[in-house]
Amino acid sequence: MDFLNAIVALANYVLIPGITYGSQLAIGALGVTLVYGILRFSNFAHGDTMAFGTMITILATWWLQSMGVSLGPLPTALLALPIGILGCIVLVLVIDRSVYRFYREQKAKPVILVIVSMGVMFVMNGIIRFIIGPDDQSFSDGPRFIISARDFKTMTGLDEGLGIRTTQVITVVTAIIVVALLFWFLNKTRSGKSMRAYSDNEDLALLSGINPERVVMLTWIIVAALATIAGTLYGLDKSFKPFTYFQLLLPIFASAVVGGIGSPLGAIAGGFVIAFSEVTITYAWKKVLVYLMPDSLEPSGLVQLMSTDYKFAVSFVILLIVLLFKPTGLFKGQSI
Amino acid sequence: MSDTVKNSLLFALVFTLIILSGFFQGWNNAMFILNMGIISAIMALGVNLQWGFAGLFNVGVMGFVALGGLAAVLLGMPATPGAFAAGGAGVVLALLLGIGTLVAASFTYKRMPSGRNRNLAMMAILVFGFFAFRGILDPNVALIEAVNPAATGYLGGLNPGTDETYRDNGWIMLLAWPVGGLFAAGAAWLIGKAALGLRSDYLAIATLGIAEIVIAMMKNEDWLTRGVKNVIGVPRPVPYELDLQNSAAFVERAASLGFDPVEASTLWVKLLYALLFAVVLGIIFWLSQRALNSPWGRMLRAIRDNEVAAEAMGKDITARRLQVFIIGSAICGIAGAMMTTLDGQLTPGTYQPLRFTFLVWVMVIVGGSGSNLGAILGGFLVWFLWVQVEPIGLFVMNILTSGMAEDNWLRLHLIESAAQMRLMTMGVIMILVLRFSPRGLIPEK
Amino acid sequence: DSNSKEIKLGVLLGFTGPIESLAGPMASGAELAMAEVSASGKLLDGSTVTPVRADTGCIDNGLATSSGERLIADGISGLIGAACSGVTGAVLQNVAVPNGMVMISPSATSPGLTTMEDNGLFFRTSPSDAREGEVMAEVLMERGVKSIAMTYTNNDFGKGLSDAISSSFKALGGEVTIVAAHEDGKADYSAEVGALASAGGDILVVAGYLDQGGAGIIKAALDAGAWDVFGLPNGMVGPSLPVAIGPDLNGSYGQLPGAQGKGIEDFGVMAKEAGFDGGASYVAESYDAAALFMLAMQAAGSTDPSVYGAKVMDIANAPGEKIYPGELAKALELLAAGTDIDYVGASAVELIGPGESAGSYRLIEIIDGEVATVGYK
Amino acid sequence: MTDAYGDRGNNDKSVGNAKGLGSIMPKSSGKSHASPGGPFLIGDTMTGGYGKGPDILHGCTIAVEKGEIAVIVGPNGAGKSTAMKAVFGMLDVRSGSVKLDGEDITGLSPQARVAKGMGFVPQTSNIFTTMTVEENLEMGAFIRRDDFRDTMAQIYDLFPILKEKRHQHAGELSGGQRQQVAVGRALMTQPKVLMLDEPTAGVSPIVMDELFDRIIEVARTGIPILMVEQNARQALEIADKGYVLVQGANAFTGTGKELLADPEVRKSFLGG
Amino acid sequence: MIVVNDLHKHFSGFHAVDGASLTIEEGSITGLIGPNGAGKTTLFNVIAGVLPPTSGTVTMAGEDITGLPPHTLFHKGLLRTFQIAHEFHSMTCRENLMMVPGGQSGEKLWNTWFGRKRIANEERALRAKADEVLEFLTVEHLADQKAGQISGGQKKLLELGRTMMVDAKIVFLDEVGAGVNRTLLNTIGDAILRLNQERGYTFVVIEHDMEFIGRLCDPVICMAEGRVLATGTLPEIKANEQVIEAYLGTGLKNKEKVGA
Ligand SMILES: Nc1ncnc2c1ncn2[C@@H]1O[C@H](COP(=O)(O)OP(=O)(O)OP(=O)(O)O)[C@@H](O)[C@H]1O
Ligand SMILES: Nc1ncnc2c1ncn2[C@@H]1O[C@H](COP(=O)(O)OP(=O)(O)OP(=O)(O)O)[C@@H](O)[C@H]1O
Ligand SMILES: CC(C)C[C@H](N)C(=O)O
Ligand SMILES: [Mg+2]
Ligand SMILES: [Mg+2]
Repeated sequence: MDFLNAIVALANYVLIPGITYGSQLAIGALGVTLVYGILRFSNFAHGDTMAFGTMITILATWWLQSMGVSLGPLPTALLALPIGILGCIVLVLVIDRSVYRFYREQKAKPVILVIVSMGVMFVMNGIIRFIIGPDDQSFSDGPRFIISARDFKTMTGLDEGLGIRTTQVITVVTAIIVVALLFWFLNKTRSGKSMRAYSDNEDLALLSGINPERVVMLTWIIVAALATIAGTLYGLDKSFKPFTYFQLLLPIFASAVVGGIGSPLGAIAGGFVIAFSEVTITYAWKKVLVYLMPDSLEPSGLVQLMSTDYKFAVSFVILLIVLLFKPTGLFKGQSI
Repeated sequence: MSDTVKNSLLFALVFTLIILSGFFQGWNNAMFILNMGIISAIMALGVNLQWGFAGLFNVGVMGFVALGGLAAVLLGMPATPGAFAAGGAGVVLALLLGIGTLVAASFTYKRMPSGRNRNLAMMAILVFGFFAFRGILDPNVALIEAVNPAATGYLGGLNPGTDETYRDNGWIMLLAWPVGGLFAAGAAWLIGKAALGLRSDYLAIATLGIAEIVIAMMKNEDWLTRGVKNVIGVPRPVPYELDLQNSAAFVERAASLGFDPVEASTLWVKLLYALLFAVVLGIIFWLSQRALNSPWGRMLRAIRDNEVAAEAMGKDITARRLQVFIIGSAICGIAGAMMTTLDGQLTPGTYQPLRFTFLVWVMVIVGGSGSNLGAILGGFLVWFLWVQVEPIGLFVMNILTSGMAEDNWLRLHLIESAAQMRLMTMGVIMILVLRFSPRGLIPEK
Repeated sequence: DSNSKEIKLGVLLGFTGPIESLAGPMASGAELAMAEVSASGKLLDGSTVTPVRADTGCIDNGLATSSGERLIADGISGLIGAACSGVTGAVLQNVAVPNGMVMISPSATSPGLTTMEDNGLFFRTSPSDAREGEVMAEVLMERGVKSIAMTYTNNDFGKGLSDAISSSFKALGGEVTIVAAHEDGKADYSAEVGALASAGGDILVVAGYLDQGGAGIIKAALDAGAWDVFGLPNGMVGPSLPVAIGPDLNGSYGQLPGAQGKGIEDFGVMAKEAGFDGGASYVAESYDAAALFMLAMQAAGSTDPSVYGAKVMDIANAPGEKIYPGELAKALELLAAGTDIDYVGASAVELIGPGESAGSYRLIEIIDGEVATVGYK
Repeated sequence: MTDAYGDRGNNDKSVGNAKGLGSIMPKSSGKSHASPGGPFLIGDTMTGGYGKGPDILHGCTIAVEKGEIAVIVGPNGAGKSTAMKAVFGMLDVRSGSVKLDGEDITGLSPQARVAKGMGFVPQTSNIFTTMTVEENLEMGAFIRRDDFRDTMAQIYDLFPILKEKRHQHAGELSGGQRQQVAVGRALMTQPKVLMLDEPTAGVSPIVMDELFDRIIEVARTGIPILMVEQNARQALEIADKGYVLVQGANAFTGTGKELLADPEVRKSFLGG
Repeated sequence: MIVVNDLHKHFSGFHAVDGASLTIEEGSITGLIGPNGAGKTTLFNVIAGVLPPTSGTVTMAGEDITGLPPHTLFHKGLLRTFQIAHEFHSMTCRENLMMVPGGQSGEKLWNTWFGRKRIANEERALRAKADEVLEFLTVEHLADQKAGQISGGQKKLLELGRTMMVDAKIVFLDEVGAGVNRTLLNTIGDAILRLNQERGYTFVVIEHDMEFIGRLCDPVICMAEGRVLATGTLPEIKANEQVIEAYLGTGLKNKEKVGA
């Protein structure tokens, strides 16, 4: 019994949150990695792209809700997602046309594009705040839990609860589907291969008859879709606040890099590394140990390696250690 | 138009902007923009040295700036009476123990044959050392933080004065600036040793991470920095406005020049700062300009262009990079110490990557990476915009909406969000500048 | 002074950054008072008062200082702000004191500001968090809470508040199992909740911001089933929290600066008419800050900070006729006539010590998804 | 990645790919129009240069007929590669014209020229280094909608080493192997006309012979071949037509034999 | 001069160099030939310290230099060129050459501030030297051109030019001839001979042009599949059956012309 309690406590406070957060980071990192791999710059506007797509989804959700449409037990937002994706695609394509294309033609250095993407980030940020305001928006409906911690306790009679949210399951399932689709697309389809070819050597891609503008467009479409999905999932699970999406950028970049930037598989792995290092290193093991140790040895302190103040710092240290031993990231980067 | 003419015009333009802001918004404001502009320019020079000339992607500027700020506190503030006695020795012991643990671990790593035993021994040393370190550190830290927590609760600094008199030792801040550079250089040395061998993407993420770690420490190690409770009243190397206002001689002189004593005192103080800062900027600019137009600079550019070939041509790229990384970071540290001096306080919570890392990068790129003059221009211009886009935005909104009714909701919404449009305006300006000079305003030749 | 001139008051708040959602309504509160006074035409022979807004970014000293300088150059006669304690210190030191400008902050509550050297120029219409710590400890004790876990937003406000709460609570014999910081605006709070839950405690006190990390922590704690009841000090109380969290928040309780009675009720109505929420955090305090400026000017008969600064304490405190929101015109008349007033305003202003609010607190509990007032202290 | 060839030194990689972003995209992608007569492919009195820089080509003409091999030789920096790029539309031709099969294609973009059946192997960076050998060949057949497995098999016959390494990243190949991939990629297109910029640079004698053999075979099927060569004597031996370019202008023109026989040409350009 | 002993270099299972042993005599011009992918460039890279060997040793003048970093080897007098040109693309051709010599006093940071005189003198000498080399390579007009904007063959010349900027003991040339005009290549060949005879440089030359090899090299080493297949004078090598089969081939099958 005690053993079970320990396992459940660990799952409830470490495993499940880690997996969910990891998936959220992973889908975000996929978008960053794709832009990096194919368009060749680190896109600082990605967080705000996510926020923009989510905003459209939220507006559509509200509209659907006002029409009385719902998805049964699932959040209505899933129904609104395609609209959000579409809106995001339109915006991103407009921005590419009006901003990025110029630098592409100029063959500007990537770092210029990085800075330009910061400019785009500011602008998108302004648009979002203007339309939906800086406040928190909650747009999830339907039952929040598949099983709540309280129900779990009564069901199993354990002392520890285990809560599983609907959104957590949706997030993980979506992440798996999205990654599988992306893989298939990049490695098996003509368009996917043309994207990789373009990313490798755009002059030569041109000489092979690949239309670079089409590749760029395709990339943005996929990136916008990924961003909207990531943003919406995150918003459903936590809540939507534009500023938070900007803050997500840092862990997302860290995920992309630790996995080997440019590698989709790496983005996934990176997301989980970052998420778990945040959650586990600063975890206070007291709760688990209380169940496992005989009474006489029960810890009096928290048995915490580091205070949570350092969670972000610690995840960066982990990242550094990974890189020192595996200098190309977990998966060899640059090989979309 | 020759380059010199063009560059002079650009600088003239920026200074005209600053002077205009003086006419419209007051000279204090203009002087403040100038002072922060000089500090920004110094930071931009540091980053430009690393990126523009050696291709090192340092996105941890914030951390080095913050370390400079720490130096300002550790030199400028007086020691907290009783704090060292309370737990100082313990903290020192703990730190020594921590260092000892690391040394022992690396010694084991070098001396023992590799294998399971070595790993076990290392683990044992590290785990034991860590817990001993925490065991000694934590209670002593608690003791220090218990000393008058509302006002101090930290060790304080090296200022020889007491709580009442330390402000008289403002000269010590001039020492704090180079010390800030040293702090940053020390951190850069550590990072460089570990991360400069990595591919540069990873240097980027490493620096990003270290900056976060530095800030986390400054926020949470209250015994050293007072953490988020902030250190206020950092002394300054220039006189206080109030003292000037109370000095008869000064008031008289101001009056003879037709100035109101309050305004005269605030302007005079800022002017003194501006002179001090300008001297620092001048020295750093001169040194980097000389260095970069020499075989040393040529070697750096070669390394940036093609590492493999540069190494085959006998250049020790690791050593060179470490050198540049340290120097560039030190410059950021100096600027950080200067900024804390100007602010008069250390507030770790205000260190945000957006403001202290990415904005500096924008300065370098907009100015033209690889060009020192460009970095300086970028520093002034981007800082000016950062401060001025809000009034500009408000102004634009007012004009845009002037046709609408007083209580038109769109008008209200627009004016309401004017402050939030600050970042948007900034973004638009950045995109426009880079659109018309994609390699920066003063591109590398 | 010539007749009917234009008086400018600076409104220096964190319109962007971590409290951007609070700043808008706060400014509206302050501007409401100015509009009231201008409309009355009774201030200093019919002068009008115009607000000049400027942004601090809440956490950007450089920006805040520069905005402050700009306001000074704009010719303001008083400075309402700043909102966040950190930048308030910076503006006070670098702008207000050197320029001799009076500053009244509606919301900077850090205890550190109490002792900062201000040359008598700094006031605040909110109490220091040191006081709130005592109040909260008492509330907890009364409710029979023996042990608490606590998390705070990692800035001087959160740190000061949590220090105050934990030392007061310990002094009353309670146990504090853990005090852990959280950063605002982060994407995920599982790690914090994991550590807090391990430490345990009867309730979780969240000394944060309601639409920042504080809400995130509560959500994560509820999701994990770690706590059902939360302690909500100032910064966490507002209508948006129960909306964001849902029915699970029912039963949580706390307090925030605020007095009962006519003042806040009248203000609520006025704010509603003007189109914003008078009950939101620090909106009442902002109204009062602006009102204090104008009344002090009237009392001193001057807009010179060095002159009217000394009057602020007088008009704010007894003796005198009590003045409520919406009665600024009356107050101006009384002052013109030389009668003493005791400004109560929307937040029951009572300035003590070095010029900060004495601090009466409104005890609240979340009942049926509403912030319900359950008492005062 | 221990890629000795890889450009490890470029630190711009940290924020993006070293090679920079963007393709050669001429501003106007104009139309082609009929212009009957003349050789199958001709770059006629072309003048032009890179970007806003000075002219590199000065009224240079190169042409090739169906089933023929035309070889361009000349000193380094003479503008041979530039002329090829001009014919392919990768740089602005300021005056002069390019005609293909009775059509004036001067205004077309490079992609449009690929669609018209032109194939090109550039002198440098002519393979996709991060893709496998097989994917490189597939990309060569990008515009083909039919089944190209036959062609691929032929190419593997021609360059057996490629078959062996077909799942390896092309960036890990030796210099000569890369050259074979590059030519293979172009052949995959089954172009109407094939342009090769120094296809034999760095390949071993045995492979060079194979390559020339294959080039002759291709030409025999009626596909004209325009190539730049520094292995000029071998190349001119199999050439129907030879051009010697000097400083962007035609210096000598003739059949391969004629040029080989010309003592002046031999001495100055073919190494005696 | 250089002794390579049982050297192996494996890339994730693939044996690019597979037990090569060879000796390069001081003062010789040794030719290194072999089919594409034989491991010649990899061997160079291992000797020059760019790649760490999987196993085996390299000694230079009796000193073990296995695994030393390239910059150390450079100062010991070992120079190399790259098969795929590694120019410093944003620097002018002249600067590309001027940066080569080691131990320039201007490379010390301190001197750049306080030793201007000395630097100026050194620079003048370097500049003259660089111009001389450019002239020799017939590309003096490119001196102020960015190296990223010169033709493929010109980049190869620049590669070679860099080795001429210093007094080397041993120079490894990796296909300097590929893409270089044959007339110019003859001139280069003359220069190599002269450097060898007058200054005593040792050369190791990878080249697929037998004419060039024949004119310069003795001995010639033929590699295949990561091992040394044969060593000898060029005629000896040319007669070797294995070499013919693996490398030289028997000439064009379709000798006759195509056209009408
Ligand atoms: N980084 C690498 N990873 C995997 N295989 C490699 C790598 N580098 C080289 N190889 C392989 O090692 C073999 C030897 O390559 P190397 O470049 O040494 O050949 P080479 O003799 O110089 O040929 P060439 O004459 O064509 O230049 C080749 O088959 C190549 O595919
Ligand atoms: N990207 C470029 N930008 C500017 N000038 C260039 C560029 N590429 C080449 N040039 C210049 O154009 C001239 C012709 O170059 P091109 O590459 O056509 O020569 P080439 O005849 O092919 O020589 P090689 O035999 O060496 O390949 C050279 O003088 C070179 O300096
Ligand atoms: C607006 C408020 C929540 C600010 C907070 N009281 C502080 O001092 O930072
Ligand atoms: Mg060429
Ligand atoms: Mg080779």
